[in-house]
Amino acid sequence: MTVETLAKNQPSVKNDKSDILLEVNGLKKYFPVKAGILQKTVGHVKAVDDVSFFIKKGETFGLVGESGCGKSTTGRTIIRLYEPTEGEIIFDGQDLSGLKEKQLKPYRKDIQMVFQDPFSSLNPRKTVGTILEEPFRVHNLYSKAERKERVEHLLDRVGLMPQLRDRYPHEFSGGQRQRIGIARALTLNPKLIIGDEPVSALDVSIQSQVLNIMNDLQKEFGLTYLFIAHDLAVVKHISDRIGVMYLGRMMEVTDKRTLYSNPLHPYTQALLSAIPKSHPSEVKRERIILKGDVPSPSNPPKGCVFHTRCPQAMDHCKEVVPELKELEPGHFVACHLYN
Amino acid sequence: MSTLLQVKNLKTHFFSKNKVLPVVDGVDFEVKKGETLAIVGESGSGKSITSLSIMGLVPKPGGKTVDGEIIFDGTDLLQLSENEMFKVRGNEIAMIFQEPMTSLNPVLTIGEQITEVLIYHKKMSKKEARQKAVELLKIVGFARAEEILDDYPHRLSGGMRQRVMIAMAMSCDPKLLIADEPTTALDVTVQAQILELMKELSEKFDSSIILITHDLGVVAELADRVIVMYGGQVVEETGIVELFDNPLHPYSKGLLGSVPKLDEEKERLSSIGGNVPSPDNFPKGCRFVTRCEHAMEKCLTEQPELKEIYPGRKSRCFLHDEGGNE
Amino acid sequence: MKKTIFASISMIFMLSLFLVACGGGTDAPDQTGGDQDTAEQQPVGDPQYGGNMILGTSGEPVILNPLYHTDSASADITDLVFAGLMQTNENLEMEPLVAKTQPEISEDGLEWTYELNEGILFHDGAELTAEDVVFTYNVFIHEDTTSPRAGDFRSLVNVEALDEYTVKFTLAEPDAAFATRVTYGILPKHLLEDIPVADLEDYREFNMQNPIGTGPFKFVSWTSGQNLVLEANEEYFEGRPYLDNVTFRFASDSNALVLLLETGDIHHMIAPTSEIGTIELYDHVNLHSTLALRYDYLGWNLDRPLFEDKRVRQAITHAIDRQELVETIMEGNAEVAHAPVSPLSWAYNDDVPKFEYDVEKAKQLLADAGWEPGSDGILEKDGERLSFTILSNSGNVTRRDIGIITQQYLREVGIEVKPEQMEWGAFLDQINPPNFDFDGVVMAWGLATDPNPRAIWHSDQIENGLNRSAYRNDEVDRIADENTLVMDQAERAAMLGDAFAIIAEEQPYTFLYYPYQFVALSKEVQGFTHHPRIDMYKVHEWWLNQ
Amino acid sequence: MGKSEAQLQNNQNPKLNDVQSLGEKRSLLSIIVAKFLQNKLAVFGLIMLAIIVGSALLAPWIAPHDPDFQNLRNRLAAPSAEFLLGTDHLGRDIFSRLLFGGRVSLFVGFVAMVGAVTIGTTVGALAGYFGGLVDAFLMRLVDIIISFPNIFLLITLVAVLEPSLDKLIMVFAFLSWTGTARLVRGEFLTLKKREFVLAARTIGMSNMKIIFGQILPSAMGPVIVAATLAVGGFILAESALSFLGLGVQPPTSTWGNMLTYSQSVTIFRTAWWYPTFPGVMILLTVLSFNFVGDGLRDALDPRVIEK
Amino acid sequence: MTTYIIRRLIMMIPILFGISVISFAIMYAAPGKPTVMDLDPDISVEAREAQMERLGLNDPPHIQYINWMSNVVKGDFGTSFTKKQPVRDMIADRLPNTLILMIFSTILAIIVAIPFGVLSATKQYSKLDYGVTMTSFLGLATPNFWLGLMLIMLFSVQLGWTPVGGVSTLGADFSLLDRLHHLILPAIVLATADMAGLTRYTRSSMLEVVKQDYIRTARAKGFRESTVIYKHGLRNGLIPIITIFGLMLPTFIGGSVIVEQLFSWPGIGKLFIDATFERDYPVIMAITMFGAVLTVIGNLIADILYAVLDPRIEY
Repeated sequence: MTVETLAKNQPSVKNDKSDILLEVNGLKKYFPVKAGILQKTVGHVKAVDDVSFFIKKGETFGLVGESGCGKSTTGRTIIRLYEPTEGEIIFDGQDLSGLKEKQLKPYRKDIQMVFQDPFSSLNPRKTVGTILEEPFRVHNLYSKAERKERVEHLLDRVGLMPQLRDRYPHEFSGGQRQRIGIARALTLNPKLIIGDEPVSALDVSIQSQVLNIMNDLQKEFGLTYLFIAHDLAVVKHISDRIGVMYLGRMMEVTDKRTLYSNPLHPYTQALLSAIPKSHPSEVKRERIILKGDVPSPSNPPKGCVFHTRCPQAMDHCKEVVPELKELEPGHFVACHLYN
Repeated sequence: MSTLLQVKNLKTHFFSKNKVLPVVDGVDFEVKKGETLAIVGESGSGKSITSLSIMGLVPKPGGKTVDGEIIFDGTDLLQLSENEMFKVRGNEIAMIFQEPMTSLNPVLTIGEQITEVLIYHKKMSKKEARQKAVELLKIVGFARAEEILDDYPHRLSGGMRQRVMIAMAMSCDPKLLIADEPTTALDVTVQAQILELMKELSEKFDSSIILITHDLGVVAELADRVIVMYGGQVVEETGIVELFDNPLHPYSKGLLGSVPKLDEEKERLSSIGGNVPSPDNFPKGCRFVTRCEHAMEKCLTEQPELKEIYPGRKSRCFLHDEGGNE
Repeated sequence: MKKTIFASISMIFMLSLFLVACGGGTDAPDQTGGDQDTAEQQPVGDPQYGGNMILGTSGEPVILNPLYHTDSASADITDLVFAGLMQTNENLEMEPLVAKTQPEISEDGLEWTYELNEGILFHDGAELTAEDVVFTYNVFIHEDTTSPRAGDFRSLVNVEALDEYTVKFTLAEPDAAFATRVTYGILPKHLLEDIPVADLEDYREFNMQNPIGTGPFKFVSWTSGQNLVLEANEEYFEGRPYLDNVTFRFASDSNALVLLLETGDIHHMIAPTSEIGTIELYDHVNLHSTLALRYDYLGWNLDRPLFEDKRVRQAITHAIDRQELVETIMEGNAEVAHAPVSPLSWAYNDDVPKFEYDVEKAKQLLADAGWEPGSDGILEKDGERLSFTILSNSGNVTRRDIGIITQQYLREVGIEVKPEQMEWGAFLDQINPPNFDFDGVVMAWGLATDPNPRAIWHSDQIENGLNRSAYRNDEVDRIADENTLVMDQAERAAMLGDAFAIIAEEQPYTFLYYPYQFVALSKEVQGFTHHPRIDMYKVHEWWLNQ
Repeated sequence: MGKSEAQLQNNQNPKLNDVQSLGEKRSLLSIIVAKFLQNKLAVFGLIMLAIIVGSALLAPWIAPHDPDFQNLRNRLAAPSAEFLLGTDHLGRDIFSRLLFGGRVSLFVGFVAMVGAVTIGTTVGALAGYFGGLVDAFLMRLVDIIISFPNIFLLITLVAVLEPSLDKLIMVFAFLSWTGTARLVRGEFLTLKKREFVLAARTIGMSNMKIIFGQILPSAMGPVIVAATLAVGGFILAESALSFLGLGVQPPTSTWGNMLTYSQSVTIFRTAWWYPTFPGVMILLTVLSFNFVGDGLRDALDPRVIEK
Repeated sequence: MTTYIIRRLIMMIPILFGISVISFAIMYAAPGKPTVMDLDPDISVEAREAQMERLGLNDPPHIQYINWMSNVVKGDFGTSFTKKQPVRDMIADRLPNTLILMIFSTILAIIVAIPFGVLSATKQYSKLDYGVTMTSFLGLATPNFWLGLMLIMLFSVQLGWTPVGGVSTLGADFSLLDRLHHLILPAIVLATADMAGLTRYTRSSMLEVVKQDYIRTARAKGFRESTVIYKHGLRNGLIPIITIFGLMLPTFIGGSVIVEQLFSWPGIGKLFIDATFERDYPVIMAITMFGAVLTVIGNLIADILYAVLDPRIEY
C-alpha cells in the first residue's frame, strides 16, 4: 500500500478555524506484526489509516463503527497512548503528534479519557480518594487539604457521597465506577474528554444515568467530547456531529441530523438499517443485510475498504481509494458514488 | 394455541456459607406453541438463571431449584431424573448462548460439535449426521457448508459462530429454543443478520422460542409476548405492542424511557435512579422500591403480587390497586 | 558337559595337592589385626570349583592397564588380570610371582636379575617371556612415556633380556626401594609393540576393551556403570582359580553396598568403619579386618606463625583424646598413631615420643609458649588469638566429624577452632601448592609398601610436592636422601626409625590413628586372605561354598 | 399518596442510595483475610509456620541444650526425658539442633526467596512494561537460564564456589528468579493494557511510577504466592544438595544436612529418630508453606475482589 | 509446522551457545585441577604437569573453549580426564538408562496425576478431593532422597519386594519384567514431586475449564457428565498442562541426579555427580549441554503438542 499524501485527504473546507479545538489530519496508526527469530516486522495491522476530522469547542463529536474499525485506536492515538504512525493531531493550535512524553505533559491536563470497562479502569488496590488525587500529585497541584476538598467536590458532582472517598472500587457498582471514572477525567479541568465507549458496559437504566451526567457536566464546564461508541442510538443522543469509521478509515462525517436523515455512504446506510426497530409496530425501511464479515485490518482490501461488502460496489472501487470529500457544507463522504 | 411450557412459582436459590441468594424467586409464566416469548431485564434480574433452571443446568455447586414446577409438554421437568433429562436437553429443548466466542469448544471441529448431538439424540450414523449437519449449516446461511464442517471455531467470526450455535440448537428439531442474549455480543450489522435468521427459522421450524435479552430493540424485532423481570421476579407480563405503547409497571416504564431512540430527540433521557440491586441485598418489600418514583410506605414492607390487570397483561405493583397507573 | 565335570574333579584333586605343598596360604588371614577379626571360623569342607563371586564396589575402574591406572578400582581388576614379577604378601614381604625366585642383586646394588617361571601363558595363549618383561619396563623409561608411575623408575637405566627367561634391570644408583617396584603386571609385547609408547595410554582396544595378561582371571565384559565380569583363567600358572567368574558390581556408595550385601546381591565389599555395626548383625556375612597401611592425621601448616612453635603443636596433640576418638567415632576399629609409619611396616619404630591425652600438660605447654587466656577464655599472645580453622573435605564423614570434635577438645585448653568443609576438588586446590591456604587439615595417607618418607617429609617437596605442612628438618632431609642407598633392610630400618622419631617429636601433624580395614565377605566365600594393601589378593584361592 | 419521609428523601437524593447499596465498608485486606480464613488447610499451614518460625527464632531461649555440645560417649542415644528427640552421632541433642538448624534452613529459604523475587520482579516488570528490545534481551537471558539443567548448574556452581551459606543463597537466588520474571512479565503484559494503567498514562504519570505504583501492586498476588512456595522449595533444594554433600556445611546445622548425616544404613537401623525428625521438620515446613501458598493463591485471586 | 520447528531448532543455537559459554566460564574459574585429584605420593609432580599439558589445561581459556567448541561441532566431546574414555561413548552408555528412567517416570506421573487431578476437580470438595489434595501436597513437600531411602528400606530391605539398585539383575538375560522390577522404585521416587505438582495443576486447570461456556453448551446438548468432562473438558484442560509439563522436564533431568545416586542407577545424572567431584570438565560440559538440549527439545515438544491439542495455535 502506498502512503498517500496528507493534503489530498484533508477536508477542503473548514468552518471558522478559531473555534476548532482538535483537528486530526491524515492520522495513521499501524501496529507492526512481528514474526521469526529476529522479530522482524512482516506486516502491519492498519488500525487507523488516514483519518481526518475536527472537533469544535464545546461540541460532542461521535465516532461510530463496528468492533475493529479503529475508532478506539483513533481515540487512544489522539491522547497519545499510542505513537501515531503518521499524521497531525492539532490540539488548541499545537501539533501533539511529534511531542515527546515530557513536552506532552502540560497537554495531558487538557485531554482526558473515560474508559469503557468500569471494572478495569480503576486500580483495584487504591481507594477512590487516592485514585482521584493521583492527577494532582502527578502535576503537583494544590495542597493536601485542597486536594481532599476538590476530590470531595468532584464526587459530589458525579452524584456520589464525598465520604465514599476511602472506599475501594470493588465496593461500587458498575455505574458508580463509571461515574468515578468521569470524576477522574474531570480532576485536571480538561478541555477535551475522550469517551471510549463509556456506557457500553452498563445496564440500560444505568447507561441513561451516565449519559445524563455527561450531558450536565458538558454544560457546566464547557467541555468538548469525543464520544466513541458502537451504539448508534446512544451516539445520536449525545453527539452534535458524527463520524462513521470502517476498517480504519473514515467513511462519512456530518452533523447528526443529516447523518440519520440523509446517510450518503452505503456503509452508513447499511449500519442504520441494521438497527433493530424501537417499536414493534414500526414499519422498518428496507434492511440492508451486509454479506460476509469485516476483512482483517492486517490485510485490508485494495481500493475502497468497503468494496468487498458494498451492495453498490463498482469496478472502480476495487482499485482507487475514495477521498473524504465535502459534498454538502459540513457533510463529508468517502465514496466513489458521489464523484 | 396450546401451552408448551408452563413455569409455576419457580424458585432457584444460590447457597453460600451464610447466605441464601434468591436469584429466581417465584417466577410464573407460560410459553405457547410457536410463539416467541421475550424475557427482558437488566443484569441480576434472574433471567438467565430462569432459563438455566428450565434446562436443569443451574450452576453447581451453590445453585439449586428449590421450589416450583416446570411443566413442559405435560411433564414436570423438575420431577425427571437426571437420566430422563439427558433426553430432553439438546433434543426437546435447545439453547444458544450470549458468547459465541466461548460457547463453542475450541478444540473440536464444527462438524464434530454438530454431529455429536445428532449421533447422541437421533442415533444417526456418522455419515448421516454429517449430511444433516451440512443441511443445517446451509439453512443457517453457510454457502460453503462442507468446508466449515472441518474448521475449528476460532477460524470463524462471531456472527458465523452464532449461526453454528443456532444450527446446532436446531439440529434435533427442538420444541423449545432458549436463546440467552443471542445477539448481545455481536456488532450491529451482524446482529441484523442473526435476527433475520432467527425470524426465518422460528417460522420454518415452528419452534417456540424463549428470547432472553436486555435489548428492547431485539424484543421489538422478534417477540410476540414479553415478561419483564426485576430482582428475581416477573414484574410485568404483556403483549409486545402493549409493552411499548403502555407499560404498566414503573420499572418497565423507566426502562423504556431510558433507552435513547433514533427517531426522537431528547435533551435528557429519563432514567431510573440508583442501582440494580444484587440478590444478596434485595429490599424487603417490593424489589423495585429503592428506585421507584412512586414508592409508598406499603412498598417498603409488603411484596405486591403479580396480578392480571387487563386480559393477558399482568403487573406486580400496588399502584394498580389504587386505581390504575398514571 | 560330562567331560567338564570330570575335568573339574580332577583339577580339584590336583590343586588340593598343590595347596598342601605350599604350606596353606589360607589359614593365616592376618597376623597384624587378628584381635579384631570377627570372622567366625567355621568348619569348612574342601575347596570346590565353580561359582560366580560378586564383589561390590563404589568405584568404577578407569583403565585396565597396570602401567597407567592410579585408582584402586582399576588396580583391583588389573591385579586379577595381570601378574607381575613379584608381589607383596600379606606381611608386606616381596614374593616371586612371575619370577621364579627373589632377584639376584649385584654387589654394587646396580644390577637386578630376575629369573622367570617357564610356561606362563597370556590369556591369548602366547607364552610370557623375558621380552615381555623388557617391553613392559621399557615403557616406564621411554622418553615418550605418559605413565604416571614413570617417576618410580628414574634410577632405572636399562632393562634387557639375558635369555628367554632371564631379565636384568640396571640402575644408575643403588635403590633399596627398587625391590618393591617390580610388581607391575606384565604386558604382552606381541599385542602392543606396534603401538607408539606415547599412544599406549590411549590404546583403548587393549586398555578398556580387551586387556590380556597372565593373571588368574580373564577379562570378559565391562558394562559401564553396572558391572565388570571376569572369568577363570584355566591355564593360570599357579593353578586354575576355584571361582568360575568374578563380577564387580558397581553401586553409588557404601550405603548401597551395605544394602546389597544384606540382600545377598554381593559377596564381598570393603566395609566402611561406620557400617561395621550393621554388618556385624548379618548372619550370612563374615567380617575380616586388618590394619590398613595408612594413618589419619591433623596436619598443621608450619608456615603459619601460630604453628611455628613446636610446643603449640605438642599441646594440641596432648589436648585431643585420641583414644576416645578411636573408641567412639571409630568404634574401636583403629589404633592410636604416633608416627608417620604403619605398624605393618618393617620400618615401624615404636620408640618414638608420644603425646598422650593430658589437658594440664597441654595448657602448661601453651603457657610456656607464651599464650595467655584472653577475656573470652581463648588464649592470646601479642594481641593475637589462638584461633584457626581446620579444613576437611565434605565427602568424608569421619574427617568432617573430627574437625567438629577437635573444636570441642581444643576449646578446653583455650584454643578456638573453626571447622570448615570443602568439596574435594576445591579442597585439594586450596591445600596444595601453590595455594597452601589452610591452618589445619584433616587428612590421611595411604602408604606405599616401601617406607621411604621422602615424598611427604623432604623439604624439597614443599614447593611442588606433597609436603604441604612445609616441614623442614635437615636430618630428616638427609635420611630421606640416603636411606634408599642402603640395601640392608635392618640398617635401613634403623635410619628410618630415627627420622620417624624426629617427626613424631616435632609433631608437624597430630597423628590420629591407624585405622582397621574391613572386608565383609559372605560366609559362602572361603579361602580368603586379607592383605592390608591389595584388595584382590590370591583370589585364585578363594572359593564358594555352595 | 402516602410516601414516607425516608422514601422521599431516597428518591430525591440518589447518593443515599449509593451508601445503602454499598453496604458495610469492606477493605481489600479484610476480604483477602476472610477468603484466606475459609481455607482450613491454609490456616493450619499458617499456624504451623507460626510455631515453626517462632520456635526457630526463640531457639536460644527454648533449646534445652547447647546444640553444638558433643558427648561422644553418649552417641545416638534414644529419645528420653533429657534428650527429647535423642542425640546424634556426636552425642548432640537433636531437639536443640533442630531448633537452631531451623533458623538456618528458614534463613536460606527466606533470603534466597527475597533475592529471587527481587531480581525476577524487576526483570519481569521491565521486560513486560517496556517490551521491544528490552523484553527480547531479558527474555533470551531467561531462556538461557531456564534451559540450563538447573541442578547441574547448581551443583557445578556450588561445588565451584565452595558451599558456604551466603554463596548457596546467592546461587539459589541467581538460578531461581526466572520463574518469577516470566510470571511478572505475563502479569505486566496484561495489566499494562488495563484501563487504569492507561488512565495513569493519560494524566502524565511517569513510567517508573506506573510500574511500581500502579501495576506492581496488582501483579504482586501471584508473586506472593510464588514466593511462599519458593521458600519451601529452597528448603527442599538445600536438603537435596546436602544429600549430595554440597549443602550448607557443618558445623552450621540445617535440617537438610542433619538429614544427610543419617544416610548411613547403620544410623537408619540403630537410631531411627535421627533421620526421622529432620525429615519430618522439612516435610512439615514445606507442607505448611504450600498450604499457605495455596490459600494465598485463592485469596489473592483478583477475581475475588473484582467480582 | 515444519518451518516452525526448524525455526525453533535454529533458535536453540544461541541458547546453547550461551549455556556453553557460561558453563565453560564457571568451569575455568573453578578451583581444583583434575590432575591433582590423585593423592598417591608415588606419582611425581612432573607426571602431573605433563598430564596438564597433555590435556591442554595450560592453554588460555579462549583457546581451550575454541578447541572444545570446534570438536563439539564435529561431534567430539573430548576425552574424560579421569575415565580416559571418549565422553561421547560414556554418555552413549549411560543416556539410555537415564532416558528410560525419565520416560517411565513421566508416564507414571501422567497416568497417575491426570486421572486423579480430573477426579479431584470434578468432585471438588469431596472426600476424594481432600485425599488427593493432601497426598499431592505431601508428595510436593517430601525431600525425594529421604523418600527414596525410606522406600528402599521398606520395599527392598524389609520386604524384599524390589531390588536395592541397579538396572537389571546381574548376569541375567534381558527380561522386560526384570527391568521393570528394577525401574519401579526409582521411577516412583523421581516421579513423586512432579506427579503431585501435575495433579494440582490438572485439578486447577480442570476447575477452570468446567466453568467455561462451552462446557455449559455441552451440558445443554444433553450429554452425560462423563462425556462433558472427558470429551469436552479434558482436552481443553490438558492444554495448559502441556506447558507446565515442558517446564517440568528440567526437574526430571535434575531429579535424576539424586535418584540415580540413590539407586545406583547408571545414568548421566550419576555420571555428572561423579564428574563434578572429579573436576572432569569434558564430562561436565558435555552433560550440561546434553541436559540443555534435552530441556530445549522438551520444551519444543511441549509446544508442538500444544499446537496439536489446541487448534487455535497455528504456526
